[in-house]
Amino acid sequence: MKMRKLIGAITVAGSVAMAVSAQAQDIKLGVVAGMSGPGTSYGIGIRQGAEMAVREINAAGGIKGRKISLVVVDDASNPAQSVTAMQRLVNDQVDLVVGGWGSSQVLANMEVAERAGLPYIVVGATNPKITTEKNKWTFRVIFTDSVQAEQIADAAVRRLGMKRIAVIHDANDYGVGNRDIFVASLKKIGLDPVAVVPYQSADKDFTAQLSRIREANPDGLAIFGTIPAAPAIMNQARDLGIKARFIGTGGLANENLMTLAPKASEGTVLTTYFHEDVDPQARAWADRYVKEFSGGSQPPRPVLAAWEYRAVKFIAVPCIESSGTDKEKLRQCIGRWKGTLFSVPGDAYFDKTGQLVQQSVLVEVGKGAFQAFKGK
Amino acid sequence: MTLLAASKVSLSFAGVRALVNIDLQIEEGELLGIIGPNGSGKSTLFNVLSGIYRVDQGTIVFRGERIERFGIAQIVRRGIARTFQNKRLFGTMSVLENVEVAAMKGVQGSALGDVFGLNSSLQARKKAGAIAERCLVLTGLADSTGLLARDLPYGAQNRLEIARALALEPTLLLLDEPAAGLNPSERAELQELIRRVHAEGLTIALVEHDVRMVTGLCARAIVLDHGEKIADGASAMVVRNPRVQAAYFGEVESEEEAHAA
Amino acid sequence: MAALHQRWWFWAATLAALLALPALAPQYVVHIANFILIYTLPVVGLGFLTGFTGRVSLAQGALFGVGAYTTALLTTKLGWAPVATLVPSVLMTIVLAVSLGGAAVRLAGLYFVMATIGIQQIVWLVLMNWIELTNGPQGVRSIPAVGLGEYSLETPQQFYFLALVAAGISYFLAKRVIGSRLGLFLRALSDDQLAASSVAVEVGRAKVTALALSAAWAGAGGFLYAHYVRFIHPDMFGLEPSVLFLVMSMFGGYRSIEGMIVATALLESATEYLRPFGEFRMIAYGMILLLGMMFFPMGILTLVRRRAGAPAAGKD
Amino acid sequence: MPPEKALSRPVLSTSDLNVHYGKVHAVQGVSLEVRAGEVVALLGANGAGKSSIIRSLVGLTPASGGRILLRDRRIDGLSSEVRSALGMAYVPEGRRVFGDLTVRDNLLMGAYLVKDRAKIEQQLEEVFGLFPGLRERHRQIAATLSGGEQQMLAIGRALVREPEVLILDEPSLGLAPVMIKVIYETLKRIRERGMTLLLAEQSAHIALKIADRAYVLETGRVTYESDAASLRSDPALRESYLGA
Amino acid sequence: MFDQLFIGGLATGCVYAVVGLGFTLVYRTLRMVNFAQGHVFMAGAFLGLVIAERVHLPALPLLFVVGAVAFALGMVLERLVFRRLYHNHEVFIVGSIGLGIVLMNGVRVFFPEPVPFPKVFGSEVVQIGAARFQEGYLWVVLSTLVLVVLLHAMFTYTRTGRALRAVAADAEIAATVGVDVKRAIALTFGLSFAVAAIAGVLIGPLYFVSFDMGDMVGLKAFSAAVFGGINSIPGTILGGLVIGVLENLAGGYISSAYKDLVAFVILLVMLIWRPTGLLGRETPVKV
Repeated sequence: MKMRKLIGAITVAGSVAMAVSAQAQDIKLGVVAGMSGPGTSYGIGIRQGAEMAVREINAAGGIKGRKISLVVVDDASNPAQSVTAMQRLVNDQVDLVVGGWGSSQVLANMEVAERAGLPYIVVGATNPKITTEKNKWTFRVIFTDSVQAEQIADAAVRRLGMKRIAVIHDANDYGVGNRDIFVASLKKIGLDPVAVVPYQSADKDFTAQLSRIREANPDGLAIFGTIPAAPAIMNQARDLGIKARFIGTGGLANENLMTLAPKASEGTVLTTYFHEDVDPQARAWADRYVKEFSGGSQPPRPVLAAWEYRAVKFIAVPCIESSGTDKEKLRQCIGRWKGTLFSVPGDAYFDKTGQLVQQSVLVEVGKGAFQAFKGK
Repeated sequence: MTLLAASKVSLSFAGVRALVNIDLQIEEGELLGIIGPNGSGKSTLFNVLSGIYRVDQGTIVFRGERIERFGIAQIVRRGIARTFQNKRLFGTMSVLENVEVAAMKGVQGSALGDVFGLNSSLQARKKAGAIAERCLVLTGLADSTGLLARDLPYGAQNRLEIARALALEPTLLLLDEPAAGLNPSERAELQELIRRVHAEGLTIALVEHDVRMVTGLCARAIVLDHGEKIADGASAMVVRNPRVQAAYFGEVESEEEAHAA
Repeated sequence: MAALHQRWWFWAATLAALLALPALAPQYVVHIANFILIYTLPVVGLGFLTGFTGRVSLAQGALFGVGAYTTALLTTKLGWAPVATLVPSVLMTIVLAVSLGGAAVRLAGLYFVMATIGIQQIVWLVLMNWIELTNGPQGVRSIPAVGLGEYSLETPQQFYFLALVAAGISYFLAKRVIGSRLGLFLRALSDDQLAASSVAVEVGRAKVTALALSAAWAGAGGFLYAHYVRFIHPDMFGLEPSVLFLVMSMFGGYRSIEGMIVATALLESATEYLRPFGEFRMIAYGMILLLGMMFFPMGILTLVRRRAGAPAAGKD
Repeated sequence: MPPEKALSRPVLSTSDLNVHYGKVHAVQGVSLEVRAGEVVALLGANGAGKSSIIRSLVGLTPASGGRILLRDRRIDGLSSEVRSALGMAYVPEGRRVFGDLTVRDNLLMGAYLVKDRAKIEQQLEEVFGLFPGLRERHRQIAATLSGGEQQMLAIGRALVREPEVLILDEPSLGLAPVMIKVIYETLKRIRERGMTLLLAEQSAHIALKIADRAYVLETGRVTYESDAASLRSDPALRESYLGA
Repeated sequence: MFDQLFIGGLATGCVYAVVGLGFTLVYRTLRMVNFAQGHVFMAGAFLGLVIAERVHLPALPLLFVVGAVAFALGMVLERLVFRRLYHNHEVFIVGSIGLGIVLMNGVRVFFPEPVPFPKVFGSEVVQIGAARFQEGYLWVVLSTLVLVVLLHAMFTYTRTGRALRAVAADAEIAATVGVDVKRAIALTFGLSFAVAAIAGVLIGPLYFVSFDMGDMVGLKAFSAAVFGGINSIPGTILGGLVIGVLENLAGGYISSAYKDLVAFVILLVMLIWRPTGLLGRETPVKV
């Protein structure tokens, strides 16, 4: 099976250039994300979300008779490569880009999109600096670190009643960004964290950091990081006898958390981008998605694909339908967009900076799955 | 006038005594032969004089200056050049470049000046080129300047080593077994070359296994055996010295015969 | 190849093709060309070490990063004009390289490689963790474009000419260095260190100079890179680019600057071609390195040379 | 072994042997033979080609032409370890003992191809008999031995497995006179046991003390060949070495 | 806190030491550095995972089987790949880096995400003094000890072990006493693969196994080997333990931000101060 994939990949490589010229009538949707490198699993989720949306639209006759063709470019989850990847999309004259995973990569490649005047909807990067008024071509549908970290800080104190909160965070932009907002939000509420320690993404052994945290004797431990470090931290914290409840933000919103830390992750409360129990629409989509993509190289994870799917299907496509492919008109249309999305409670809209304003979802890990948070 | 004077020079490696209390004078303008059986310390002595090894004890005075603690490059700059027994040429460089590297020693100007083409540097390089050219002519290599050193025939590699040493414009030239591996005709050529160089007024010390060559070229010779100097004097006389004969031919033969019987 | 070098029309045609490129090629190709041109700097710089002192460095990516960060921080935090930061960037890179590696470069070859791995990791970790200075993992963004008077080089096409001029200057300067007495000294000591010192070459100093030169070229490359990409991040300067630069400088056949440049172009284009392969892309890249070294240890260009009948230049 | 019969049969021989190092033609058409029980010396100055011949005999440097026979078997295409298995033992120039190994381990390495443990122990005893100094130091790391002791060890290592022919490259090089004497005394005793020896030496007088025959080499060619007794008393040899 | 940091560091240090042994074994035989070593460690962990999931082997047989398979793999790769890279050390470095990339990304095709390792060494938490840790840590330390003793015995008392040491000391001369040097080199690679793979299986149950787990460990183990003396087996073990403990202490008491710096600063300082490492013996600086 792997072999067939390889041959497929070679054929794709050879035919990309031709496909571009042969189907000039199509609307071209660019996707940039890491199909290799550390962010691969997220990149594949994003690609699947896009594929699913495009397939559905094309099956329903396309947009005013024009089909959508998908141009997926791999940025190897690497900021240097991601500049080239975006340049490639510009060169292929895509009409807009929906994608991007990893703040470092998006911060690097959005400069290319801005210079080229290409509408870019970011789905997988949370650094606040991505959406500013200066960056008029860049939009973002995912919450920023600030929204999530603020929300979880609030929930930790007001809803979970934590008094001694420790923080452990990845030393990358995601972790540092979350930490800054989280600590600031706690201060606003009148609480100081009892310990703040960083780690490196590639770390495997966290006993040094966790020993310091154990000395601080916290009742809540905020983990700002991603898989696999976060579940490793949870396991090791429990081994060390740390009893604190874990809290976190979107970095933990990955089903692999429960696979890797089946016991330790129980009771963790976090903010997330998507949860199937929020509304029936979300549940239906998730079931469809899982059905369609099971059997691939990784188990389907709705949470990774949801934003890409929603951004393409509910934001990008309606705008192209109403404004066509003129880039300036398209940009304005996206900026004006307002509507509802599954799994997002209430209305959502873009603010002046291009950031989608929305309510997030709080979930709790229970019985090996994400459950809608039912606390106070 | 004494150009170089070594006194009481000793050196040992891991307990093995390579040089034992060597006293040595090299007079200005002379061609000194240094002979001795294999492993007697001839090359070690050269390695000490050229700064590759540091002495354990003793002093070396060259033109009134103590040099026994100097590094290799420092000693070359003072005017002692050498060749190596097992040719150490710059194999991937051309014959001309091999000699030019050495000729650079005598010229002024900085490397950066070269890069930016400063006038003083260009002059300096021209001068170095001229020195190199002259040394190549002297050693009969003028026709092969463009060849890579490693592509030269063995005998010519030998002469190239000498040309390179000459381009340093030394006061004292140390030749370490230059005739090793040469056939008789090449050997004769080499002898002629050494004579010519010496005739230009250069002081030379020659380490050689071939005693005939030393007696033919050098007025004076010293003999080393097991790190000690066992004879010093007119070369024709030195080789008749019983200790030298013993060093080369073994001691009292009859005793050995008795053993064998 | 050797014959081609000596024909004026070869050079004229090459120059014409290079000048016409941005007008004829799509922007994406120009963009790749820009990266190639920028990368030739650290690669040629590394060539001073690998080809001419026999010392292999795996820290060139870090030095490239030092150049990039110096200009990025000076322009974004202190508001300097980009042009004014070229010299400080190069100097900073040299100072750092010599202070960290100056003692190590005197070591025998393999031990120097080991030291450069340490240097590479240390620089990367500092870029990542000294957040007050470098912004750490957030990277430095909004680096201004290089301006020439009123005109600022924003698009790939505009930047192309700057990169071309820079690569050209780097090429000719490198040729001059190699032809200079320093080049002569370096080649001599890479052939035989003892013989070099016995013809009055100050071996230690020559090696440190080679290190400083390779750092200078890396720093200048980093300067260009920062103002082209305009967002830099520590991960751009990890072990990965160091390996890439090393391979580019080795695939060219050790001592040929033209070879290094061609290898840079080939390898960078190959990485681009491999992009659609997704998860198989890195496997293919690894195979290129492995097979390249297994079958063309003296550089891929030796194959071309062998075909052309000219003797393969190498150091064996 | 009856000496008459042994002498008639060459153990080791070369014909038209050539060795090149790149462009350097180090050995030029050398033919020589070593008969059973005989001690043959290769004499010549530095660079005359002695070591090159020895190295190509033991398989460390490939011959570029000619053939090498061990008994009646052609061995010039074989690797060192196979030649060793066929009965060749080598004492390299500059000794080259395994520095990190103990004296005993060095000797055991010499007996690497011997499988019979009792036999190995017996051989070790014999070597220790020849070199009592080694027995005292058998647990010592070889690198810490003196030059002379290392030479004994190198010879011992070559002897442990009773080779058909023992090949020594400059065994006196770099040793103190006393030590050279000891080494040669031992070689003499080894010869008396009927061992076949080929020995390269620059110091002709030392080698000729025990040699039966000698080849004199110059620039890669054999220029003189004779039995040792006449070489010892031949003024031509003196002439060619001392010019006296 | 000290106990916790010390014991945690010791376990990590054991892993550095064992992976570092792989560097040392190859280095002292060939004077080459195999930069695929860290990825062999990773591949070993996955090998253990695949075997443990298919056949429920107890811990010791599992370690043995993985070691044996890795040993064979090392021999085969030596014959097919490494043998062509002995040209010079630059070629070997780049080639082995290439091989490492292939190994890492090859594994990723099958395991794109981190996977939990079956708890073959038990998952009880043990308390010693103020320190608490999984049983697995004890396994790491004990297995390292056993492995080192076994290797030592092999090199000291067996014919093959002696031959390997002889080849490391002087390959040419070893050939003239009858050692098949090519085979000895292949064996060396086999051993270096086996020890790294065993380390992978030991560490697997403590953390997760992921395709990139060998990257940093490889570099740290390399630093450890250089620090202790890259041609000395005891040196490498010592180097691994020292670096493992020091970096954990630095992470705990100073700042975890610069925890990783410890190994590399030690590496650099050691190379400049004493390139042969703490217990190494060869002089690398030529005239």
